[in-house]
Amino acid sequence: MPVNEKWMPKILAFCCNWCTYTGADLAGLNRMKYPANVRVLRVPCSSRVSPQFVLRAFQKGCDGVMVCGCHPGDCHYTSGNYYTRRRFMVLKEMLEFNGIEPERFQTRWISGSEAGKFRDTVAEVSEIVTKLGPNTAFNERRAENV
Amino acid sequence: MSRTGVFVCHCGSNIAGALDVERVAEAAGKLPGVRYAATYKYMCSEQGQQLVRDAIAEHGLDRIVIASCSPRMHENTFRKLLKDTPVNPYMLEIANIREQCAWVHTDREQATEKAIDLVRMAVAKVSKNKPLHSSFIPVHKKALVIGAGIAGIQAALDIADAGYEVTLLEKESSIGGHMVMLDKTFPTLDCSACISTPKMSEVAAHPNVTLMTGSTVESVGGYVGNFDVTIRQKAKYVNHDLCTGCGLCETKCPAKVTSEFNQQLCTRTAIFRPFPQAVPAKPVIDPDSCRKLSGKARCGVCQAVCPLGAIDFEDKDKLITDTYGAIVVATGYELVDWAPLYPEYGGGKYPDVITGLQYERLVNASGPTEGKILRPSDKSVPKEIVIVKCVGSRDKKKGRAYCSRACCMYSAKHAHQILDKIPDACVTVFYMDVRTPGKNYEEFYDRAREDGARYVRGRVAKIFRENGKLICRGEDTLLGRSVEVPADMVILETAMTPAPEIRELCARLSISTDEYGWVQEAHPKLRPVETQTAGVYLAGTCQGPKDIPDTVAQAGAAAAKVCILFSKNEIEGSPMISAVDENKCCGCSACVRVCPYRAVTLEEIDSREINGTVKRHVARVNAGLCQGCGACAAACRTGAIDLLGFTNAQILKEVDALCL
Amino acid sequence: MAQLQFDNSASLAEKIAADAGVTLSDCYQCGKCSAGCPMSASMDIQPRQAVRLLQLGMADELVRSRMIWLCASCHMCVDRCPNDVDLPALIENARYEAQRIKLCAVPEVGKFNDIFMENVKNFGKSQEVILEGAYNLLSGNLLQDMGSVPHMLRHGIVGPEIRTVREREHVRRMLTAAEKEDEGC
Amino acid sequence: MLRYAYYPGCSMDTTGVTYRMSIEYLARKIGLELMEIPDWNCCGASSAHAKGKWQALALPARNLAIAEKRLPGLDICVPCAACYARLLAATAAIRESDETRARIEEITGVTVKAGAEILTLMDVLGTDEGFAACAAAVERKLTGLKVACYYGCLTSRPRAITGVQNIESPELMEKIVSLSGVECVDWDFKTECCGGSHQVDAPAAARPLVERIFRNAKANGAQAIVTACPMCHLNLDMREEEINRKMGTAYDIPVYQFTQLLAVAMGASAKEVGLQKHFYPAFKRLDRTLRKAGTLQ
Repeated sequence: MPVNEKWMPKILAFCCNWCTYTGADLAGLNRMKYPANVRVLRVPCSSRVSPQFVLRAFQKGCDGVMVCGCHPGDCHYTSGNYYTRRRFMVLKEMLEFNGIEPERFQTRWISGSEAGKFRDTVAEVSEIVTKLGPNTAFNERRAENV
Repeated sequence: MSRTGVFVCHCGSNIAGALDVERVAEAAGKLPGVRYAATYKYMCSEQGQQLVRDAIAEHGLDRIVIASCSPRMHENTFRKLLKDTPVNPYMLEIANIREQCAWVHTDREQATEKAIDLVRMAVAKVSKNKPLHSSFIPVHKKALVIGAGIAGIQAALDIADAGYEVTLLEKESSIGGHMVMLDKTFPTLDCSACISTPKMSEVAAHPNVTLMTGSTVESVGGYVGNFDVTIRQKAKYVNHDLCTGCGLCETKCPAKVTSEFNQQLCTRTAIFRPFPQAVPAKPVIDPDSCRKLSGKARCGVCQAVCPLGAIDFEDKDKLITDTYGAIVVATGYELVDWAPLYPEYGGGKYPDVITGLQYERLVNASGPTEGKILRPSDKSVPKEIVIVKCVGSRDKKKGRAYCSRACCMYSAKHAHQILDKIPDACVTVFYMDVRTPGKNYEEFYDRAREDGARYVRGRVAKIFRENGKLICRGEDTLLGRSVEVPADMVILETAMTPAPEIRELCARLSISTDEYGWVQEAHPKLRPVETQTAGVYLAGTCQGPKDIPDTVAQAGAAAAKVCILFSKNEIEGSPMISAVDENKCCGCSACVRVCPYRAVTLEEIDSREINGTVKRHVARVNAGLCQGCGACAAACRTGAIDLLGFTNAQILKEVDALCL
Repeated sequence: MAQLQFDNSASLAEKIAADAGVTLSDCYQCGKCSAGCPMSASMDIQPRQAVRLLQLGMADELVRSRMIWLCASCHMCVDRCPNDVDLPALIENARYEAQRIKLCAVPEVGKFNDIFMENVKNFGKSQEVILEGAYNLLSGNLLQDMGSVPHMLRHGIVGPEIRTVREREHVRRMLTAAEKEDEGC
Repeated sequence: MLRYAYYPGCSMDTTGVTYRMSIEYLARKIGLELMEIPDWNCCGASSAHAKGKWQALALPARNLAIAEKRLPGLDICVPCAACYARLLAATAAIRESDETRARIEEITGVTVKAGAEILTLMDVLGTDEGFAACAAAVERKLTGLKVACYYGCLTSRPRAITGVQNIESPELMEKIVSLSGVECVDWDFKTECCGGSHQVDAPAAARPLVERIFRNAKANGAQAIVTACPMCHLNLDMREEEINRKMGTAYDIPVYQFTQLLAVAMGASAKEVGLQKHFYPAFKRLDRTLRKAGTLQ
């Protein structure tokens, strides 16, 4: 995929079913508009997302990955997002170590009623990733073409 | 090789209007493993579901992908559909191409591209789905109702009348909550005690109800159908089995403390019943104000005079643990502490500036003034009275933007009562809006004006005392002029706020509250009496400000929900729980540590190895306790424990599919 | 009297609100500002009505009113407003708009401010005696507060002495530049 | 160390002369160093911000700039409430946005960072150190004199920039002036406006404000009113007789600056605090209080 002028980043968002996914649905109900380059992958809790999935996404060519869950303290499973917070603090350093710009990976807390925050977060992250350009550091497929 | 069917829904024009559904179906048709792809105007309709049944039969499909609205809407609908087909209900994936695609993107081309991606992810994931079968959880048919105001009482009565056991908790020493403090209730003006005390005695005498006053929830474990709850019952220092409620001790007790029930308008003794019609009608000793228990003096008068020896100073708090199938939260409200918020209304230094509840105690026959409206400062009959509405409500600056809903009506009631009881009284009501959203409410407001209440539209800016009068400064915005109204007494209709310890209780029940502390209902319109935690229900003002009619209606609804739960001996647990592949498990117990529900334990097993059988530890999941969060699956280094329905394989497939 | 028309000066209303950093829709017309305003009794329109005029795009009527000149900017209204509407800022900006079209419905206040600023421009400091004297002359109430002049002279409260700022030229330049800046936006 | 940059304001040498005399006496007594900002200019009071936003910011900004250069690291003590409000507003505007700061520097031609804190004299004497110094310097008590502490509006409002918590009935002046032994009455017009410059340019509209303040003070048993601002003091002291004459009231409430009472309690004579300069006779009431308390000098 050569980089054309209207290049659209491909961003994967792991969203917890109880909070962020609900917030995303609410954004739809309110007909809010946000960039179309984010694909949501539903998980029961943000603590279900293993660092392996994030690395796999970058390896397979994603330009940005988000892990979104409930605000700490509001987790439907009481403590899930505490593990999320700790796991992905460590992962950010590892991504940097691997030469991936850490800004490509974002963790955000969005509750079921924060439809506006979901829209703004998607817009913000897609802008960040668009500025960073395609993820060339760590992906097989793009390496072959370039 | 999987034989997948993909069904793309138009959803009328909701989806078809924003993206090219035909192209999505066509692209889906070319995906590996897809045997059949079609679109239909309304997949969730009867005909849409029939289309799926026919396609399964005709093409021998074993996996289904529906590209439609959010799975949170119709996943269950399509699972029920698959129940009576050869396809297992969990061989199904939903692609959300409405709320998260059609409705939120304006560019038709990009939306179609995204929809195709989402379908490709769903097809990839479904290829790794496995048939799953539900496990069943026993239901303890015993309910716990927290809070014994009118909401808790009504819910407990309804559940008990349905034949189930109920434990009704109340943190105060008598049940009745705020309703029993009131004199009359709107819009019919019938006496509050006359309609609530019968219910109080009925619930106290009901064979199925165990009433526990002075009790709060210490901790909650378990899950729907099997909550194990520890209750702390405060020491009463009076043995209620011996005591007959004769009241002799109350007359002799020397300690005098302000009465919380009477809103600080009069005092009560250390050994006391909050009000004459208290249920249970037996006193308790308040350890802080009792001279003997607080160590101030030797006293012990009550013990000496008690003919039945019911006083027991050695009484201790009790911790009782029990298992409940359902919990109803009915913790009610408190009035906001207005004094620190409103220095411009005197900040509490004027005794004749009182709250609505203090007024209710004044006008109540069992109140400190036996129903005569006398102002607290000099017990004289106030002639000019000002009622100020929205004190603490609808005021972002003071921290609460919401409307407390009931004050418009009860301020009209207050105005009516004053004009009724004090012949030549002059009542001025400062209001912004008068909201009468109920049956006969508007007519009730008309009557208050006909009685002569003067309604002035404008919010009071300042109340101060000068030459014996309380001057209320407001603007009559309809007249466009500022005005000073001198008054003998001012009634502030203050905002409702949640009960003080609501946040701790919600943390224990793992249900959330909004920024003000009102308990978060599962869905404001469709599931108002349920919470996010299955088996925990809501009733009354703990969920938000409301009046008595709505509270009682909600109490009945919550009771109905409990009865629905109890109508089955066991409930179908979700099959999407963790499972352990014991060959891969090395017993490192990482999963045991992260599980919020203590659902994973290490078991010792005999494992056949090359050199004979060896004893080793492996993880084991308790199907009843596991709620399917998946924290263990992410913590497991070897992938031994995995979450069925969201296995590592499924998610990795979904990630790969996105990046083709 | 022609029928009332809304939005007869909507752009001016929006400008005043924008300059003041106020979202007009925040105000739900509860009247707490007028109620607490010490000067409301002598105002032709109430503080709340000032916001109402701006909400309805009738800024012209506000700019011509006496109210914006009688406001003592004591900030009682904004500090009690349930919606934090900065009414003093709206009134201040209404005054700026009035001055741009040479309007002052309470001429004495306009004159007082002009003399005050002239003093500051000339001497760098406000001169009470010149302010008092010039104001009486220009406002026409020649004898205002004359009764207390002997007392003030006897006790040296006012006197012939003029106190100036050494770098008053700098103050003058500064004020002229600021005036240009104020006319601009 | 009780050392502050000092911004007196234009009225300190004229209508605020009694305030200046009592502050100087007080400062000498408790070792309070007030370093006057050299060549300071007028703060613009209520006229500048009526004329234009940038005129209102330019005038105080120049004073801040001089203080930063010539008296670095010192907070600025501003006894007059109007000057305090203008310097505080300029400080807040400069700190809030760099764009504003740049335009102000362009207009005034001086660099200004607005790092210094702006304090009223009450804030200064309210600090632990200031309060202890005042307490130590008190020699005699004005016991029995009932006073109403009047703050006016600008020392507490707007709360967004003054940070005062209770804008309806602050307690700071009561705490400080009680050192002189007076009894502070609880009344309700502590922070109601006195009309400011409108007493001159809109007298008919402004006089009732002053009458309203006297009425509430009298209704709550005040024998004197205490102020902490030259403008408030002038508006109350100068208009009392005229109000009695024109509005048929009989107020007999002298008006003192809180620094005058403190100075007298620290041994100052009537002349040293300029009691004779008051418009409404102020000597008699203090004299009788001291006699009754048996501590007249």
